[in-house]
Amino acid sequence: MHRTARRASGGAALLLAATLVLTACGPQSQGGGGDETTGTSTETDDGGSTELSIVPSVQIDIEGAEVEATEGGDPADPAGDGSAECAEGTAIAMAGALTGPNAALGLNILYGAQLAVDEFNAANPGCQVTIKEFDTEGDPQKATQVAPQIVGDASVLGLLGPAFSGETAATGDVFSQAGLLSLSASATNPDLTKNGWTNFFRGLANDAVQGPSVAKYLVNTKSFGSVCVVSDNSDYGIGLAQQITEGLGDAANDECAAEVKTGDKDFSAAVQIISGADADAVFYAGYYAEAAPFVQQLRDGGVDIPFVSADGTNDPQFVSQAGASSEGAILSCPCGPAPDDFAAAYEESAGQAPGVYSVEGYDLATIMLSGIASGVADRAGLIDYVANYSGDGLARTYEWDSAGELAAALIWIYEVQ
Amino acid sequence: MSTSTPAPQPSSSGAPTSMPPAGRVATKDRPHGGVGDRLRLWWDALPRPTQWLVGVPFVLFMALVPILNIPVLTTVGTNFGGVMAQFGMIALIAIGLNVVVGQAGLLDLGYVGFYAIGAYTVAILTSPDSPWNQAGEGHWLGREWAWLAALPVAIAITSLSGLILGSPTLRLRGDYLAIVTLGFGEIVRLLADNLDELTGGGQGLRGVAYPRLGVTEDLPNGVFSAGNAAGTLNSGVWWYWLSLVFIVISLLFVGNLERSRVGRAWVAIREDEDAAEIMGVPTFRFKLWAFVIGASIGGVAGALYAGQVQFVIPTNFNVINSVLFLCAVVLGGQGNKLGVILGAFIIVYVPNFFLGRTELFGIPINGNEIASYRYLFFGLALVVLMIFRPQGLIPVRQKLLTYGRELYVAARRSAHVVAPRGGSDGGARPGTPAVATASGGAGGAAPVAGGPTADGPGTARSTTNEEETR
Amino acid sequence: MPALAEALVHSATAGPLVHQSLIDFNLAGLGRNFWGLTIEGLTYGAIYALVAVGYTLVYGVLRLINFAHSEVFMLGMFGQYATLLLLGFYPSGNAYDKGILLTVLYLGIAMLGGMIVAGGTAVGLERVAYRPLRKRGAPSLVFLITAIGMSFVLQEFVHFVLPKLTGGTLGGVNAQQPIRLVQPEVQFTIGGAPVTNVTLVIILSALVLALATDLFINRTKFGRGIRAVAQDPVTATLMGVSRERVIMLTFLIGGILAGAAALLYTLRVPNGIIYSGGFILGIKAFSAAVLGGIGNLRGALLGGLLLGVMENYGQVVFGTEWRDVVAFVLLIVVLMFRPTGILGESLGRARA
Amino acid sequence: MSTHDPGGIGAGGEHGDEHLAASGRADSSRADLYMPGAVLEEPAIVDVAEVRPELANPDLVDAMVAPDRTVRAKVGEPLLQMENVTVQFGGLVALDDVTFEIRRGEILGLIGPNGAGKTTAFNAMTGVYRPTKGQVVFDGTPVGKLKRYRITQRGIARTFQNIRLFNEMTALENVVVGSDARHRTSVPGALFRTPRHRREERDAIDRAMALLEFVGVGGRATEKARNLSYGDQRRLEIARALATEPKLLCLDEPAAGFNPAEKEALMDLIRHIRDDGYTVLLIEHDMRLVRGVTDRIVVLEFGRVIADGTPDEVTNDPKVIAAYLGVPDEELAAAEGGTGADAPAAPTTEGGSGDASA
Repeated sequence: MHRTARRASGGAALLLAATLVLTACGPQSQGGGGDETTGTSTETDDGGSTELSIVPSVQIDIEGAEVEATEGGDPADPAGDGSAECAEGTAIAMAGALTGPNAALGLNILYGAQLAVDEFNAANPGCQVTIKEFDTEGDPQKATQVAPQIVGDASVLGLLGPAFSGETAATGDVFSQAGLLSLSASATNPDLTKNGWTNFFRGLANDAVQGPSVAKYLVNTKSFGSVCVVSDNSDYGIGLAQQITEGLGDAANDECAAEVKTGDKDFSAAVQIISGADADAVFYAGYYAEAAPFVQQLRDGGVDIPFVSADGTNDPQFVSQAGASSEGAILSCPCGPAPDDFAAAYEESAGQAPGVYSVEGYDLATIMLSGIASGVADRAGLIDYVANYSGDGLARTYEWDSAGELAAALIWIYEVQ
Repeated sequence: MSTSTPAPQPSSSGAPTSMPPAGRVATKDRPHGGVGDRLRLWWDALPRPTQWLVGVPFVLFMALVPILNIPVLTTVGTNFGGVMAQFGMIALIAIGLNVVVGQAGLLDLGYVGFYAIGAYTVAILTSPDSPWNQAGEGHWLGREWAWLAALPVAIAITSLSGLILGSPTLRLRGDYLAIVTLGFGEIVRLLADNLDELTGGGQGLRGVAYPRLGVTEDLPNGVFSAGNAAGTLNSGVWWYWLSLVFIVISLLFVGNLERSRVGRAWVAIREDEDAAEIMGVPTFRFKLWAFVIGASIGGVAGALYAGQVQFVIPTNFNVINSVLFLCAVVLGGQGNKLGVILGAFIIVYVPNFFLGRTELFGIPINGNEIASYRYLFFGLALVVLMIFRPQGLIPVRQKLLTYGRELYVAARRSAHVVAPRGGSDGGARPGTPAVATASGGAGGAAPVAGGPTADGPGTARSTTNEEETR
Repeated sequence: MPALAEALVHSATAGPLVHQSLIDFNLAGLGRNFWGLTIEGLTYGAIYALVAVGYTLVYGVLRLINFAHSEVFMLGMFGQYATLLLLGFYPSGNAYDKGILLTVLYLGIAMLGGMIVAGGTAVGLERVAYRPLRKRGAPSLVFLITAIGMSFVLQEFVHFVLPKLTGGTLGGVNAQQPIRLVQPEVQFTIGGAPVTNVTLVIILSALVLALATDLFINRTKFGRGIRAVAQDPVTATLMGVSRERVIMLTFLIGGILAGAAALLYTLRVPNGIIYSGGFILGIKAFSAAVLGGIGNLRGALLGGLLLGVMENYGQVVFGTEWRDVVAFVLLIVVLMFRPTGILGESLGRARA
Repeated sequence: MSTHDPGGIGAGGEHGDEHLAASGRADSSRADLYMPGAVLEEPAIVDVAEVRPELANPDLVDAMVAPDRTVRAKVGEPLLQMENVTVQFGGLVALDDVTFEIRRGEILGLIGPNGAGKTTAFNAMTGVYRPTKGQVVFDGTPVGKLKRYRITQRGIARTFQNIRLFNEMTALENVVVGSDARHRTSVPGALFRTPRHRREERDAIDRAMALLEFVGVGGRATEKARNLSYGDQRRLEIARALATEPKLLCLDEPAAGFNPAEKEALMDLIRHIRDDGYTVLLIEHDMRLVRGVTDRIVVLEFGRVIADGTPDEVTNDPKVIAAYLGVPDEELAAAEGGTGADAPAAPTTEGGSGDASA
């Protein structure tokens, strides 16, 4: 944000009062430097600003027990060795909501994938892969219209997507019968892998994995005896909340369980309920857009118990929107921490900071690209390649079981500090 | 105070009674806008066999549009068959909503509720995720015919919901009805969202049944399955054809209603509800019928949706969609069945047209970018259209009589005779009391002073006729 | 409308497979938090009420549901946000602490900024979209569709065009990063329920604005003009009231109040500044206006407060996800028994 | 924009009748839904003689128009009785203990100065208002709490002081809506085009054409109502009312805005209607017209009946003369018929009547 003296006084002049120019200079002089996106500066008149950011703390397994973080993990580089050769016009497709109200998630994935493709193309003059965008608006009906186009485009070797569980369910048969790899970066509904589709893989733990791990961690390690589980009404939120509630067992406090709606900005009733209940922690199953105002309103409402949430909230936007209220929040994620240089490259390429599923988009595109680099030239080959793939990505180790779920899914716990 | 009926135009009631209201004169001065009407007059004047000769090939052509692969028309980024399938469903919705809004004049902002109820009825009955699933092996509805069996249930339930919504709310008028129906639409969506054990909540219901027809080795689930995605004859086309069947059936039914006591009652209610009731129209009953009929057509569309997409989720049934449906009706020309179908086509087709297009007539464009601005353009288009053509693209006056076609044809014939003769004498406007009353050939029956027969009124009509023939 | 309410409850509780837990009647929760919920509800109600006034005034004068009024409110939020940016405030999730006096001053300026933007939008809307229609004597559905069209245009403007114009500072897909001037702090308690400074500011400002509007409509020459036009445009015109000016004034007042409401809303919900952020609130405010009796100024205020409080109770009794359902069912039930709202419609009558 | 529209259903701006105020307002916004721009400049004249040659015979037209229904009251016996009818709006007494009767086969004139309660009486008969006290007995049974459309079906039809045609319908369709009051086809019948539906449709058109010829607008059958001349609109209203086959036809100032020649023609038409077997109630300000056409006159003033008798008796009644003192007929008619004088008067009475909206 550009805060120059000229603009400030210009704005004040716009608002007529000459005296105000003086007062307007006040805050301007105090507006010390602050990183706008990744951290947040706590500005107060008595000076002092603290930087908050999401910091990885521990890695846990399905029982919630802490696991020593295996250092090392050499994330795959999309650039490969630079000697890839492939047919001209080779393409991968990306399908998801690119416009409309749900566009943010789709774009995160697309930009991540785009970054991987750009790096690949730059390093491999002998193989220029294009990424074809298909917009589903997150609408299952639209997805059914888009799917035949993807299938019908012979240059497409593999599909990154669909993004949401709903559209995946609606179009799964299309891709399955066409034998087109469908590698989803964000569809978490556990049932999706039960359809017998051999072409479907997902690049993240489904809700059934993350939920119990975090629940056990909260009960066993953090010793929370009573947790309020609040979920939004998205596919993701509901699924996760169910898993968490089950995993928590007796520790899940029915009295203060609440459901909010995606897009809500006001959670006063949920705050009231939680402040009335005698709970040790709040678990929020949903996305950062709601989590940020929610945690803020919790703190404003005088609720100081720990705030726990999952990968949907594990986003720099959460911290920048919620500010100091986000301090101490515990965020789980099946994803590993995104290296700083990834974040920088991403911002360079996409013009915005990486968000939810950006890393998955990057990793999964990288896997497809490495397949192409290894000489795969048809759809069936790419499915085989992915099915047998095993390797580290930025976020985690990728290796799939026969159903298309990640074989090993460890969960990272982060904390806002 | 009883007399304080608001008129749309301030001027309309201030004028002395001896003159037609000013606002109306203004509209009368506009000779254009009759394209649709002229079309209808032309059509009505055709003999029956010719109507069949023109009508059947036209419907056939419409049916074949998605497989003819016409160069510019065919969408690029999305499957044209799929787009046409969606068009078919929205067209059904527009026909249903047109009954409520266009014909009976009841402003319904919650029509999407009926669409949702239709879709959810089928989904709840046939989705394996639903606790009340009746489809599939060993279940009551079986597998092959589950969708078809659920369809009448969906129609019945939506009709019932129309009755439930209508009976308490139709006593309200105008804008109150609008907000109550809007509330209803939202309540339906929120119920679908909140009653998660029945409706799957935000996770939706998957695996909804669809007609399993045309099963072959390549298509183990039949032509209607989403898996039938390859080639021109994909599932979208089949669903479009199925929608067309329902469109034709509803057009026949709605047309029958329109040209009957029911249609006349609706239009009378729309024009002046109090006067209608005093003329012996049971207004409440017919308003309720309009709601129920509109709702059931919405239910059919919902059932088609559920079958095609095989997945229902509450977010697809939000207020915006209600508003879009209403726009389809208004855009095409409310009250006119063919107009609203055109409106539906525009609503569905235009955004898809740009999607994925990189060039148009040789000019390079970024179709995706344009498509992402679609609501902006759409809003602008609506505003401009409302200012310059508020009656919609093809406004047509409804035909409200089953018989009597010969009268209209005769009138048209006489117009042709009269027009050239009266052309020069364009002074008098129709509608001034000074103009002699037309009395037909009946002579003595009408004790009216003045009024030469047949050709006399040429003076009154000449202006318009002249303009029309230009 | 007991039928539908019953149907609602039935469909929720009667089905053999649906557990009662779908809607649990948590009356104990209501009792426990009664005062807290009431105060929260009043806070929201006050904001609804201010926005509802815009709907009701326009409806009273033009018989038009100004569907785009929610976007006027939304732009008001951006207006006050931009004003704060211009004043040199910096978006972060944290609250500034400027001392009471300065904070009030800055809030006042921001509110002014919001009012200017929202008021300007409302008047512009009238000029660009509605006036041509009035000139042509269009029927009310045409107005409604135009309003819907303008609503799309304004939303998409903020969604796509504004970020391009401001270099990404304003608008776009994500909500604006909040600028917070006031950290909610408990000032005192009523019946065990805390009352924060934010709550106080919202309720007091709303009261003052509502009173001022009421006085303006009832006591001033302009107000008389508005009432005269609302009652009988023809006679009013004959009596020398400029109808066009009155209409513009009506939109202006509605816009100004929406701008004020926008600031109050962002005090309560700092993260709410987003292109789609006016829609739901607009529908609620419109419901509030109808609830109280659309066209009736005091009805809008009463309707707003009532809706705010009732939906807050409702979401505790039935569960938070039922909040909007409660609001709409309340609306329908009230209209069943009082078809023109609680206070009846009529801006024109002297009691406006 | 609540334009003041002179003479609504409650007509005349005589009394603040609140419950209609609300409904009337919302109602017109409904009517607005129709797009005015959708103008159909439909070709003009139907040559009736060509299309329906049988209608060239006036006697046949009369026969087709004549009502075909049983009336209990014999000719000369009371068809409608107002029995001590009182109508109050808040504190305002619009009708005070009004008693009179309409006999089958006559033309009754109901007159009185502006604000006397003529239209209120009219509305009480047609079910628009419920009497506060007393009752209206029609053809032997009290009208009671019947719905408005039921009253029409029972046999009272009316026209409106300010014309209220269905503007977007053709003249023919307007009349058929009237005849629909006697039809029984509903949605199922129309949906599947049952024989009854077809029969009713055919009959309706035949009768409607005859009616249009009867009132003299047959050639304009396919014209939209809004495009008819003012005089034709008035006639069309009468035809529409006659189409309901009423036992009693109530005309509310049918001559308002007419010139003398047109009034003359209208008088002929009213007589013709009576001669064809209808009973007519006529509200009119123009004393000359009333005197010329009616068999009997009831005079109202301040909600009370002040005279009741033959035209000659009534016009010589000192009370009646006092009521109309110094006001020549012509002026009175002009003041009442034109809207100019009416419009500002209404809001005043309205304000006085309080604002109880329910």
